[in-house]
Amino acid sequence: MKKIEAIIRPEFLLKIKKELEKIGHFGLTITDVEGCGKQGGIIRNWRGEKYKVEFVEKVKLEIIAKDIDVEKIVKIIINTARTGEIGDGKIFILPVESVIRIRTGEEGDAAI
Amino acid sequence: MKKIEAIIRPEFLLKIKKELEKIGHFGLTITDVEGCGKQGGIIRNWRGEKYKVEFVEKVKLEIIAKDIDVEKIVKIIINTARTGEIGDGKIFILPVESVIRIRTGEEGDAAI
Amino acid sequence: MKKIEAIIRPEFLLKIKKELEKIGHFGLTITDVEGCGKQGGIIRNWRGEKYKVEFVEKVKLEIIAKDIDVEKIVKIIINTARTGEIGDGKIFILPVESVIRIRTGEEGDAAI
Amino acid sequence: MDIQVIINTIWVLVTAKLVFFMNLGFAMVESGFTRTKNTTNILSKNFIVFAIASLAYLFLGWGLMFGDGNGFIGLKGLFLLQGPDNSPLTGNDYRGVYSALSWVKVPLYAKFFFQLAFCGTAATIVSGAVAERIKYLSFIIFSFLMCMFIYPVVGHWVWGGGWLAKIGMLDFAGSTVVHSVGGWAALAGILLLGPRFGKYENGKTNIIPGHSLPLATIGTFVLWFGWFGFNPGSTMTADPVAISHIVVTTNTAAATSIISSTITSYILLGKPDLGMTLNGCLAGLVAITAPCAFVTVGASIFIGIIAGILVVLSVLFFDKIKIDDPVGALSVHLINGIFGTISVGLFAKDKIAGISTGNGLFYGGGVKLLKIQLLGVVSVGIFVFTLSLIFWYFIKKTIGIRVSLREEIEGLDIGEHGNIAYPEFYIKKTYF
Amino acid sequence: MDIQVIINTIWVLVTAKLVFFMNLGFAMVESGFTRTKNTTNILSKNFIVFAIASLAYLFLGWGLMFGDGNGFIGLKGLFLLQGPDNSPLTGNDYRGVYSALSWVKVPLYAKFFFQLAFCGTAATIVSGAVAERIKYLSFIIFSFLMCMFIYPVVGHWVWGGGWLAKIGMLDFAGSTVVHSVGGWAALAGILLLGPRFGKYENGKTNIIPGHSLPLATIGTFVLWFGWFGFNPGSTMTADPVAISHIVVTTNTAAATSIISSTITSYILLGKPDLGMTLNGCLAGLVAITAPCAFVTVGASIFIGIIAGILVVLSVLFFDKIKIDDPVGALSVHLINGIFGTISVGLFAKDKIAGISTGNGLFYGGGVKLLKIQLLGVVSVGIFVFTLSLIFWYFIKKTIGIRVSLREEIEGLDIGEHGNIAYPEFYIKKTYF
Amino acid sequence: MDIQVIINTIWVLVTAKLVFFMNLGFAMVESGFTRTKNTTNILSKNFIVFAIASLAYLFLGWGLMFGDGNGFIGLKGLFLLQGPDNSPLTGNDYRGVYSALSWVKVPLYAKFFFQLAFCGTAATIVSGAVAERIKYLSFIIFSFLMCMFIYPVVGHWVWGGGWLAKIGMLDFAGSTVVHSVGGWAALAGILLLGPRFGKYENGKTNIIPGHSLPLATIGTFVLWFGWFGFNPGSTMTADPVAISHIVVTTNTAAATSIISSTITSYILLGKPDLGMTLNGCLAGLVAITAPCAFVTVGASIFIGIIAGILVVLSVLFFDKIKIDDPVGALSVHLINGIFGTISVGLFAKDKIAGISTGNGLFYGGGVKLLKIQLLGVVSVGIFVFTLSLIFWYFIKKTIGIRVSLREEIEGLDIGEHGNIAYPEFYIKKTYF
Ligand SMILES: Nc1ncnc2c1ncn2[C@@H]1O[C@H](COP(=O)(O)OP(=O)(O)O)[C@@H](O)[C@H]1O
Ligand SMILES: Nc1ncnc2c1ncn2[C@@H]1O[C@H](COP(=O)(O)OP(=O)(O)O)[C@@H](O)[C@H]1O
Ligand SMILES: Nc1ncnc2c1ncn2[C@@H]1O[C@H](COP(=O)(O)OP(=O)(O)O)[C@@H](O)[C@H]1O
Repeated sequence: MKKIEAIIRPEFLLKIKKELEKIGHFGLTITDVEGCGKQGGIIRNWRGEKYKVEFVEKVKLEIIAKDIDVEKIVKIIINTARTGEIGDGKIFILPVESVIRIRTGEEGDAAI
Repeated sequence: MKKIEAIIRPEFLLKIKKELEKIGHFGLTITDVEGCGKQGGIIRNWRGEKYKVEFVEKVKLEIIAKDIDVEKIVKIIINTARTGEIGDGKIFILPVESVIRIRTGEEGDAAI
Repeated sequence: MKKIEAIIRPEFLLKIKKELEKIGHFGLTITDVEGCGKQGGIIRNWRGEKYKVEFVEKVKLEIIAKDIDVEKIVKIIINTARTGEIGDGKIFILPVESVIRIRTGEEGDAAI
Repeated sequence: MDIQVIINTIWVLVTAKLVFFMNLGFAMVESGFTRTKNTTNILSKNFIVFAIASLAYLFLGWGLMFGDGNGFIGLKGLFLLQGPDNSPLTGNDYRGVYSALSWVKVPLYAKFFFQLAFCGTAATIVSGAVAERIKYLSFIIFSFLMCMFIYPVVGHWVWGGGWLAKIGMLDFAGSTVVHSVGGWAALAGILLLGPRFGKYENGKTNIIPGHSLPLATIGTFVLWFGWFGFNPGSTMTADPVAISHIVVTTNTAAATSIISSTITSYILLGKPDLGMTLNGCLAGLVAITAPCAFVTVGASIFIGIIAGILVVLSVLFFDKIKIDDPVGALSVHLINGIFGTISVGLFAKDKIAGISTGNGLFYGGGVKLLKIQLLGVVSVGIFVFTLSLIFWYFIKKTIGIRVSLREEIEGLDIGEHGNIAYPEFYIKKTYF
Repeated sequence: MDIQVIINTIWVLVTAKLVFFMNLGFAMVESGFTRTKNTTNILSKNFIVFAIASLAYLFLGWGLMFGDGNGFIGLKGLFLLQGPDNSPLTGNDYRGVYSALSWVKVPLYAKFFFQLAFCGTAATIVSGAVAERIKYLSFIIFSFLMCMFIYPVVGHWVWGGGWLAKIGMLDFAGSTVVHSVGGWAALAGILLLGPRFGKYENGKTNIIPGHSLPLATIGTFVLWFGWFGFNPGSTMTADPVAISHIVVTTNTAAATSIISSTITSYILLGKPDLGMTLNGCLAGLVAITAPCAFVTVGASIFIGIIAGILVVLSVLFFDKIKIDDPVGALSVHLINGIFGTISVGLFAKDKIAGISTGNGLFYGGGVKLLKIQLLGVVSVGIFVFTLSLIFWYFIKKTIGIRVSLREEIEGLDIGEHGNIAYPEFYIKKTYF
Repeated sequence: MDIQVIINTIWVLVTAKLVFFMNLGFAMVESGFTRTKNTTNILSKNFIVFAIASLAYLFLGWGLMFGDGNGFIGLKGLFLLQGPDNSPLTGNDYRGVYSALSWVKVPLYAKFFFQLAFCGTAATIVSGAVAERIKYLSFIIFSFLMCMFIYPVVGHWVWGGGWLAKIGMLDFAGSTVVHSVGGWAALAGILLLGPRFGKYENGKTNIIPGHSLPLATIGTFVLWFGWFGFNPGSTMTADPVAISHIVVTTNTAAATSIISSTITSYILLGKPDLGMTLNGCLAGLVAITAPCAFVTVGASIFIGIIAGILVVLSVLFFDKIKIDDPVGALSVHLINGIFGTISVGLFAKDKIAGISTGNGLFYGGGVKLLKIQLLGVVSVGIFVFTLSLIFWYFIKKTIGIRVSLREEIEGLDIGEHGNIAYPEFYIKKTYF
């Protein structure tokens, strides 16, 4: 099992969710995050003056997936969330040692 | 050392914290997240019409624990956060390579 | 590649970011979290009475870094975020299996 | 000075101030009923619109509306209230070019400020209906044109001694003149703008909830409060019996409409919906605006009940036909403006508060008054809708009326103002 | 028409509008002082309650209160203000069944609307005290019964020519009639409802802070503003000396109460607490409500100081005896309503603003007036508390008064309305 | 009683209530324009300040301002309005020690309450300018001193029959007496306090946006509404022509200032900025405050336009010279208070609303009036600024005026009040 963490633009979240549903994957957890990277901050106005907000709003998607699904899911994210402009975000894959479903106590792949 | 990530119903957070304190574990970090899975979204009303909110509010608990404590902690979470209804959430266990306490610079188990 | 997760006091975030920029590291993701540990909660007032807030507001910094950068980054965080008082926070290092840049599809160190 | 002039002036100015205060009410209802990403934009529109109205009505609007002229427009004293006028003298002593209001015993500027507050209301109604996608500048231009031409012309017909006044149309405080006019102008705007991105997708309607019920509630209370200026103030004379009567009919219609809209939403949704309760209150107030001085308190009970049901069904109806009105302005102001105007023809009771009107259908007066009211509704509707379409179209073809899709998704606050309303709060991202 | 009638009517209506506006104040204080998960519910209650009051008071309340009758209730002209009444004629010219207000030189509907605004206030007080656990429908039913029976009967006793009026009880603007009545009804409700889940756990009190101090501050300012209608308006006559006097006593008591409550909270907590400053303001206003026309400005200074101390101690006291009042309504309205009524017996100075009252204890009048005031406080307390208990009990046994525990934990907004107040904001989860 | 007294009293009290209500406006503008971490503190300051003003002005301020005395201060009837005074009698019938207001036909307490509301406004202006770093107690003490000494003395000069009144300085509703006085006192405070931590760093200005545009918009609308009490109420007499005139000049200047500030910000930033639109509205209102009764509606158009441009440039200027004014109070109240006072010397038209003033420069009156106005501006400026500096300095050297750096970073809400404004919302952390 792997944990896929994707930092994406917020507006693509719903589309990704729908694409994942199509391949039968339903479980995911999202967190509001802010990030910085190549993409600089955003310029805003305030009572006559401009200022820069250093961090850009992103959404973090966390998906625990069976090893064999990882590639498919990554592909879906890349295809759906890419605009080609700086700030599209990144995907990280981390190893997971075990997964437990609280409701039933099931463990491993069955719990995903 | 392991990282225990538990996605739970928000209302159980305080109980879990108290149970963990009983076994002498105090350190934890929580994040507000939203999730989807088997549990469908929530139906709400708005000016005469119904709509579905796709994501359900959950809390993510992150606990870094010594290897020998992991099982105890997982058990506590399962026992405290289980209602038996869909949406109870999941626990993921990830490997951790090292832990450092910023205040003292201590590393490893001593830093937990 | 490693994932560095640091739980820090919010007021140090901007300083850390600037220090990291000095060594040429720009990418990071932040999340608002709350934590508990050695640091007790905070006492507040409400209409004539005192109460305790169990969780203290912290910021979680997530940085994916090449193996060789990890030590430098950790040092910067420790040096910048330490006050010596309880509540300075912790750093966790987790293994990462792969990293992908959504915009280009680049993988591995190139994507960081 | 004549003591009656002093008292009337106080009454007219105090009620005008309450009507002015309704701008705050509209700003809060409309921002509460829309999304955070467009809050700065809506506040900006609802704030600047009274400034725009003040200038447009001062420069020309007042003159077109109350200047002596023909049945269709005023022709004298058009600009900047410059016509001769010796108010507060009245009757035979009056010398001036604003004779339609020569019966009102207050100075000219008091008349002007009171009428300006009404003009501003008509303009602010449009703001909510076209929210979350219209360009700021385009809204400003339309508002200016509306306050300078559209509203004053209709106002002339009904209140300025024009042709509808002459055939006996009754619209005491403006169910038609203010609310329907605002509603028709809004409808024309919505049709040319189209729905918000994501609202109607593949035959499905996505509900887009507003971001703050406390703001919407503040707004509705302020509007209800302001209506106690709007309706009784429209006497423009401190007539104790009339103003007391109007206060009670106004409040009673609001009360029954609140209850009936709440029950209707309860039946439809299984739960009582605060958004509908608030819209219900406004619906009752709009509906009682035309008849408030012409009907009994008993009749106001029924007018309110009907208004409350109408507004709920109307909101659902507009969504069904894919007319995207984020705040329910059409259901509140257009539909209930029409209903209120018609209800005069149904419920009017001669001299109930001292004003002679003849009886409506339900009081044995036959359909005479009803027909006149219907004629008023239809002719105003055609005129305002057509002229508004032309104005909107003209704006669309020149500077455009709709922001870019990218701007709409990111929010108009950033795109139009470079600003966000709540920079320190974590806001959930919306996906359309 | 008699110029005095015109002026009085303007005064009565303008002040009545300010009292109406207090509904916004209550809605904001009460939602600001409670949690986000119940905000829609509280707004809904505080919004609909004036509609309920409008209907209940119109249908029967007014008649019971002001209809001619015996010392306990009105018996004539009970329903829908249908009794004969030739207001604004007064004195010997008056012909009608509402003779308790026959001295007021305004039309009947002006009297009605003014009194209705007061009735609505009494009902809205209950809303905050029972907040965060009561069923929406049960609150609506109780409010209806309260405005139809409880409030009007007490009102009849004191203001409608009933037995307390006859023995000389003085309650100028309603410390007892409005505020204590609301307070007693709320206390009965709290006792039958029990505390909110999690408030008192294993002998420990969990403090549950409100979600928005800006809303609470808006509310308190609006209430303070509204009180400038409430107290001076209760003259129901534009008597320049009296109304000027009342405005100043009212404001002064509010000011000293703000200071004394802030200092008291500072002493207790080590820091000045805004929540207590706000409650202190309301406490001073409630306390000065009965005596505002009967005491000197100097006395109002002391009444305010005492009110501000009382409210802080009272909040702590109710928490100690596990009476869970989320917004401090009992401390503000009940305790200070009682104190204000009693203070008339202590501080009254004959004819200070033109009304003959006799002197209170501190001005050499002995305990005569004080005893009457106490009798009023006690008898109203017993009556309202008992009848409210019965009504609440009856509702509890039929449709129930408390939402399910699950609903309470999730929030009444979802459970009762299927709605949330701030759908786009991230809200911290509460664990009780 | 004299009917004119009754009517005047109603007018004075109703407008005074509107001015009182401006406290809500200031509280919302100032909290909306600052950060969440200091919201409780700002609300606390703006709430308690009217209580402080009420007591300071009652105890001594009124007497210093309106008591008979010399050209510089009142000397009779100083404390607690205890001087003999037989208002509402006027002219030859007047017997008393407050003869500067003996022409006003209302009871003493009505005069007092109206003037108190103005005094409170001057004090509340300071709150925003010193926000986010001042100690709560220090602000309270300064406000007390200001309402007891600084404001009343200037008030005596201009409105209390003092030396500026005698040489003919004209300040109808207080561009100088209220707004500039508030502004100068604020400037002195800012200079002794220094800028907020992080505002000016290494020669760079960090912009610190306010936390809620809806609150700021509520506040500005409430202030605009309140100004319809502030300016026309300053007649203190229900003179129909004058009050109607003033309402229109006031509104027109606000309208043009809104437009000109919006356009100016649009030119500078490339986008129209709501914060500047709101400040622009207030700027226009402040500027028209002195001349509202002395200039034509046409002139008010120009006064508004200039005010709107001035306020934008002034905000930028103060930031450039590192004077940190979180809400723009100096630009609105000080700069435009000065401009408004001077504009009387430029635009005054004799008897335009019935008051004889002589003509200003642009109406052929030469520079006579202009010079007097300038003298007034300068002398008030020197007096208020110096005395305020002394008071602030005295407070600084005793209890201190600034919170600790740690407290400032964490927020004054926690440090000063142990409270936060929005305990359930996730708030973004600020790093300075
Ligand atoms: N090394 C990193 N560690 C953690 N998060 C990162 C890292 N690099 C980028 N991110 C996240 O990805 C987002 C997008 O990265 P950015 O460099 O702006 O654009 P792009 O991914 O198109 O190169 C950032 O806002 C940040 O949240
Ligand atoms: N594969 C997954 N990856 C990440 N998060 C998941 C995954 N599956 C479930 N979750 C999280 O767990 C929560 C509960 O899951 P759900 O399937 O609704 O109920 P249950 O755990 O009872 O089967 C979800 O809301 C989501 O936050
Ligand atoms: N075992 C742990 N697992 C997860 N987070 C932890 C753990 N221990 C500490 N933390 C996080 O680190 C923060 C600081 O820890 P704390 O014990 O209060 O102070 P210190 O790090 O100075 O010893 C906590 O608020 C919490 O967010």
